[in-house]
Amino acid sequence: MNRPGPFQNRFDRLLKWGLSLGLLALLPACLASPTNQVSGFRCSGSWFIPPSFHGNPWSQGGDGTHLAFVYEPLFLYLPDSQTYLPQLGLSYKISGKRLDIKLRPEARWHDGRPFTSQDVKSSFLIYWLQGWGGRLKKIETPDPHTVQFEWHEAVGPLEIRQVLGRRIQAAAHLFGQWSKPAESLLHTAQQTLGADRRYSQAQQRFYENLQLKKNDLLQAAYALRPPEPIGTNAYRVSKVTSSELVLKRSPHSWHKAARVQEVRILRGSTNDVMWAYLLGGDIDASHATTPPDVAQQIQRLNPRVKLFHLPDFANFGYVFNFRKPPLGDRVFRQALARLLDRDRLRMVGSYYSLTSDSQQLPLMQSDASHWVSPELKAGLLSYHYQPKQAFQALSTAGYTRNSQGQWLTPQGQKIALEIAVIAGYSDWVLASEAVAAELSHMGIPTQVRTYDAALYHQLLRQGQIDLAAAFGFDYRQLMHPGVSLDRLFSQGGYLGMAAGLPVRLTGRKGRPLALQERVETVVGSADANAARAAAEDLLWLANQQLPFLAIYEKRISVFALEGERVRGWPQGDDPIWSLSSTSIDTVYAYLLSSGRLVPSGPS
Amino acid sequence: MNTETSPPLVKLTAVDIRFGLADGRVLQAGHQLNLSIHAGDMIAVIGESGCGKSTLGKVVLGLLAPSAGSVEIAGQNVWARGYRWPKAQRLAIQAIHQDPFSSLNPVRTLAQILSPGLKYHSQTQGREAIRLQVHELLNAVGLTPSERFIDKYPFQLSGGQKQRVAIARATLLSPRLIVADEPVAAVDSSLRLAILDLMKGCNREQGTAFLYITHDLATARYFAPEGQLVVMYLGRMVETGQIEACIQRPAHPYLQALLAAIPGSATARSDGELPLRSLEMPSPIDPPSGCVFHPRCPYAVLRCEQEAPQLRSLSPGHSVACHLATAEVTMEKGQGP
Amino acid sequence: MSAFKHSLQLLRQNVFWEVLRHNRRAALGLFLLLGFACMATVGPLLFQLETRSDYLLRFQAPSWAHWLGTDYAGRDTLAQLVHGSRDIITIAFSSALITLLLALLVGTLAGLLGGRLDQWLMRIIDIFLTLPRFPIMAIMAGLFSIQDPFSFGFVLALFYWPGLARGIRSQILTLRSKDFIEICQLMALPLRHVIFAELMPNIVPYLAINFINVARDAIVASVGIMLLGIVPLSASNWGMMLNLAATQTGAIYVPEAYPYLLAPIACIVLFQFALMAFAGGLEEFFDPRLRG
Amino acid sequence: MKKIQLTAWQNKLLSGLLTILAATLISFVLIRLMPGDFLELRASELVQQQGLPYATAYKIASTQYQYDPSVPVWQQFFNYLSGLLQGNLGTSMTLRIPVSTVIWQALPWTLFLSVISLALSFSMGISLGILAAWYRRKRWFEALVNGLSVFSQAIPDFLIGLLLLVFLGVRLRWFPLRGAYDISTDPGFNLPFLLSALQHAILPALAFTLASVGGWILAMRAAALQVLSEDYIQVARAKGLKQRRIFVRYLARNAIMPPVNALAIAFASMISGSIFVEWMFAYPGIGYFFGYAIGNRDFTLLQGILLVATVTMVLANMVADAIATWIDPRIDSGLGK
Repeated sequence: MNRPGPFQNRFDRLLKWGLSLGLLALLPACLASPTNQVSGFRCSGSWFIPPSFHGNPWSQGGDGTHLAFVYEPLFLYLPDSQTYLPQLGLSYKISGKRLDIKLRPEARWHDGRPFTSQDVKSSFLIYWLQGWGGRLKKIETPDPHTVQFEWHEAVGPLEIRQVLGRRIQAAAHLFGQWSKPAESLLHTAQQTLGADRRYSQAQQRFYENLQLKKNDLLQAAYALRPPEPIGTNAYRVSKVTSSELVLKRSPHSWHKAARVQEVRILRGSTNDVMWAYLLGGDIDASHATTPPDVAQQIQRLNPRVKLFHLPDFANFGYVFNFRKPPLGDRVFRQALARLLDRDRLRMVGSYYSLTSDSQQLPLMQSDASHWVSPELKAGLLSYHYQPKQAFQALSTAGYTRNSQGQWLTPQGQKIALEIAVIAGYSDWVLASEAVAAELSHMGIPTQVRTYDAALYHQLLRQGQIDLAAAFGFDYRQLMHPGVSLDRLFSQGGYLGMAAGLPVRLTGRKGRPLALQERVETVVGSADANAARAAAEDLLWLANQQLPFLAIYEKRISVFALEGERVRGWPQGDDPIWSLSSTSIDTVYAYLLSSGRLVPSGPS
Repeated sequence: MNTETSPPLVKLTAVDIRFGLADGRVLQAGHQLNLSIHAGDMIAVIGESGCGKSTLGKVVLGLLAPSAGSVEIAGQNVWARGYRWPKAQRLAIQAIHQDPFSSLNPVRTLAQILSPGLKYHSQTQGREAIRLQVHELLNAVGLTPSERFIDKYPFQLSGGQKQRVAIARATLLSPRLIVADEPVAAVDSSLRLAILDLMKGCNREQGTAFLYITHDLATARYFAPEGQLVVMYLGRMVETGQIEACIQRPAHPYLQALLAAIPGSATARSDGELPLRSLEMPSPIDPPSGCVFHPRCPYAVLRCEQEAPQLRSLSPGHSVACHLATAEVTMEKGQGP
Repeated sequence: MSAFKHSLQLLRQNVFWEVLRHNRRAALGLFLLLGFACMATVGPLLFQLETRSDYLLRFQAPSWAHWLGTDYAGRDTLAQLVHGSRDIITIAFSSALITLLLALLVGTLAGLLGGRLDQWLMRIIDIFLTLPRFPIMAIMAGLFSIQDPFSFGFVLALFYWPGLARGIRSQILTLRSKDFIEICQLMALPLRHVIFAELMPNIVPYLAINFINVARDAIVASVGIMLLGIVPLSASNWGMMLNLAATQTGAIYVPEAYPYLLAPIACIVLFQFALMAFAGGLEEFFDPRLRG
Repeated sequence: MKKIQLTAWQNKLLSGLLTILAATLISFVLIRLMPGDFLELRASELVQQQGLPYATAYKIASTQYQYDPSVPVWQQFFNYLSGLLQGNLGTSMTLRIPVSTVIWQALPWTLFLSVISLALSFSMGISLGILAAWYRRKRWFEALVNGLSVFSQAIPDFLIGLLLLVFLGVRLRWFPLRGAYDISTDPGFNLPFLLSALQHAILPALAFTLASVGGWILAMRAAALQVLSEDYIQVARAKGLKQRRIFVRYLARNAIMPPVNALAIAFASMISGSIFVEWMFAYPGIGYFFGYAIGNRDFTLLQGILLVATVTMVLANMVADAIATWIDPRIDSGLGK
């Protein structure tokens, strides 16, 4: 049959033209390559989607990755060298209950106004409204470049570190109308509540009332919408869209050395998105938990990528819910710890991390020697991978196995566990899958359930989980084990609440231990020895009771692109990397503003 | 066969049928219908499509309740409140439909189509016995050899064969009346006579009465040469009478027009044109005033527009609803009454 | 019930093999479906699920030991695929079955009874059909915090029944106006005969096709929702395998991981194809007119 | 009492509004029944940050977000409705900006993607479909089209997206992997930005296109085969009309109507069906924000997105009805039954 093809008439011409035009339109799109790759530094991060984004750093819409490039603290703490890098502050002096800080005179706000002690005071009063500084007495500003903090009693290093390390975000000329009433509120509060730790009923009522008043002030301060971008650091916000946030060099900043003119932050949250950016050479720095083969592929496809493995100052593991039998049984928890080969789990979840030590202390391993005395160490239990002994311990405690090999409680109930994980935290999910597989293999059928964050926190608080994946210690920003002990042992502590720990537990010397009081001593005491003794008590307890089973101490992989847009990345062992204890963005911000990272133009 | 002593099988008295439409208007499908069907009767109902003849069939079958008037079956008003229809009487009236695609379940084999009636209502019980009887039935309606047909599906049969199945099903419980609604309209004309013969045989051998509904006067004449004719127009009976008498002496102009369309009939016109003023049938929703036929009637006078004619007797057994028709005047070609 | 009898009868008449003999595609579909059924039932006995992870064996290329290579934690991909088939098949068939039952009930009631009830049911169905399906499914998945494939199937079924019920209703309405139903009335045949012997066999082909369509839709929706990571369902099924491969382990960046990434995709596509192909044969099987 | 008579379209509009209202109520209740609570999330943050007792933190969070969960759901619903009547979709609970703003920002991207992919898949589908019907005796062509449509129907859009991402994105590096445009361009009406937007849209649009082209092919082929079997095609052939004239005047024009009719619904379902693909490509459209809203339990945003999807669906149904009536006036959508 020989039909003339239908492509010969008006209808078909229309179709033909339509299709060819469509293809033609697609062609340049295929050819179009990212054209403008000039100055600037790019990293990934998150912020609020405009127009909910605003320039008030205190309330939610102003929060985001960009803050590290826009604001700075008085000092940056370097855990590696245990030193402070002066930023807005020049020097500080601790004398008893007082802390005196000298400020950098050449520091300026975004608009060129000089940076003064009023700004520091204003910022910390807002922090106080937010709940910081429970035992603070007053903040004084004898002159524009000096600020004095005074507490009811001598405070520990943790409090000092908070003052020195928090970002100064409340310019007095913008936030003064709320920080001034806050100051008078602080005054009344310290007169009424005084130095007491235990409140009378009247004081308790006053305290709750105070909280509401503080909240009112805070809400008013949150409502401020600054007319222009503010900040003291080298960059200021210039453009915000839902997919990118652009920062430009701030003209009045005291960071004269900063040479990179522009910082672009791309929205990126999950690992796979960041890998995609890296592969495309779209960003200069990214951190993502990455297995070695993916890292290799990325480096193969883009040879300019440098890879650094940095401590993340947090460990990952599982909190046990004491309310759920048999997890309430110490023997069972200890057996679980010995059933899991944490080294193998670590490789699956986060290859470059460090396997958690066998003592299961809520401390960084590098920090352990500082907090654990030899005599404490001698009394600690060890949780090596030793399944045989674990099985034996279970049998001794009355646990049995049925014909299918499933473990039964001494009461004869079948044991089956569930691990709750936040969806989207991929290394948590992967490690948990591996844990579940391992436990199931050992005769304890275990399933992983992923919940989104909203539901996860609710379940955790209500104690509805068996095992919940979480960060055990989280040193971020303060570099002190008090933080993690507080999370674990104090009343209302996040992990302790999830575990359902009792208020008192039997301590090292066979005496009941008041957990709250011990935590407060670790966190607040200026007496280093007292703090250490209290810490030892709690560390011992963590080791014995095992409310939290740590799998690995997290390290993040930072991929940096050398020579694409910027150059000058420090060596891997440079202590400056340990600024990442605050946040990895702080490292980038410091390297840029101090002029260590420079544009990679023709040199 | 008419026996004056026993009540008629079906008796319609002054039956009106109206349907309410969604928009509130009323469609009148039947008006002042009177009809008695006795055992063994052969009655042909004729009319254009939409004239209400199928509706009449449904009323006779007892499927449709009249809006006014009474329907008596075996002397009982079946739509009286609280009346429960005895099964034997219900089964005494069966139907043959026009469209075998709709009347035969397409996914059932002939055996499956024919056996449920036997299974539920006859003495024949047991799978084998029923199947045997289905064979007999198929043979009886001429689907031989029955082995070739019994497990076939309707779509595997021709139109005529399908109607044979329909006849087999209608006769299977030996009813006393079968309403056959255009049973040969969908059948090839070459096969029509055979189907009609089959039904006639039924009447002859078992005395089954037939209400034969059609638009085709020729088949009506063939089917019931001795029977009664009912001519319907727009829901009204316009002429009834012995079929040959009616054809020889059509009294109503409508019947005259119908006859005019048949070549060789008494009133056939040589030019083939229908002696009508208009070819369009008025809507039954809003029927014309007076005599509903007047807009198309070539003889209409003023009275026809104002006054509706009643069915009146012209001669014994021959009635007509026309103001102008008289018994004496025999219609001649092209001549008015 | 009678539809079941009806099918048995057809099977007795060897109609099934007739259909398969000349409909090659349906035969292939059936073959694949049987393969998947074996995979879900017998498969787990043949392929031991090596649960323990060994990082050193991560993303191995296919070999004699591991026919489809290994996953991100060095476990056999094939074994996971085999064990994971069970959940998907359960979800697909439980949702299709529940949908069918619900729709049949509602559609038949609405079609047969008509009147007010019909109007109300249709209104409700209209509303259901207007709800954006995937978003509401995602919300429902969160709402029920689904723990097992059956309840997953149930949640999906909640969204599939209205469409099918409406279809069944209109089928019933069409059938109800057919003359053979009138004949049944004239023959004073009991209602159960009318419904189960006259009506149902007519809509069985429609039901069969829609059973398969719902099953196919359910697979797509469930895999999609798992890929989004909304459902806290455990990892041993194709959807979760894909979730892990595509978004959490970097498998899309590592060529060695392609067998692991592509295996569940291939299985889903094949399963979908098998269902589609078999549906054609099933329709023929139930509808004598198509066999003619 | 006089019954108010509505025209068909008024009736449609009214029932559309009622449907939207009911659908809104259902989704409202469903959303609020979801476990997990953004106040919970915020309160736990406050507990950790400020060391407040949980109850106080919850109260503070509640005032911050201006959401009081203790208000009964029906009351919340009526508040929401009264807002809606004033054209106010409410304020996003977590983003603290009007929901309408978020939707206006996301909608263009989704529309962009939908229009591109619908145009591609529709034009490809109908061309291939009609050619497949026209050249149905060419084996290789039929096999090709068959293969494409089977593949297209067997694979869901997000899996195609994944495959495209892996092979065209990661392996060949022809296309960018994520996002909607290159960040070094300046969003606005300028060539680099438009080009980069187009470039970023190719993979997701291709995913939609390949997944839906099979449906169009089948629909068009079925419609074309239907048309080819009609009498007028035979007549046209018998008259000896040129093949291409038959193809265009008779086949294409008539066969394209059913697919065109399905276009509106296809478009509407893309608005809410784009979640998976948008998420896969981190494409900032409606689906992406839906993912955000569900993860953060942003009730008002969720509600707003669902409302948009519902309204689109109702509108699309009306458009489809209108097109159907326009094509074939016999379908009077007002007088059902």
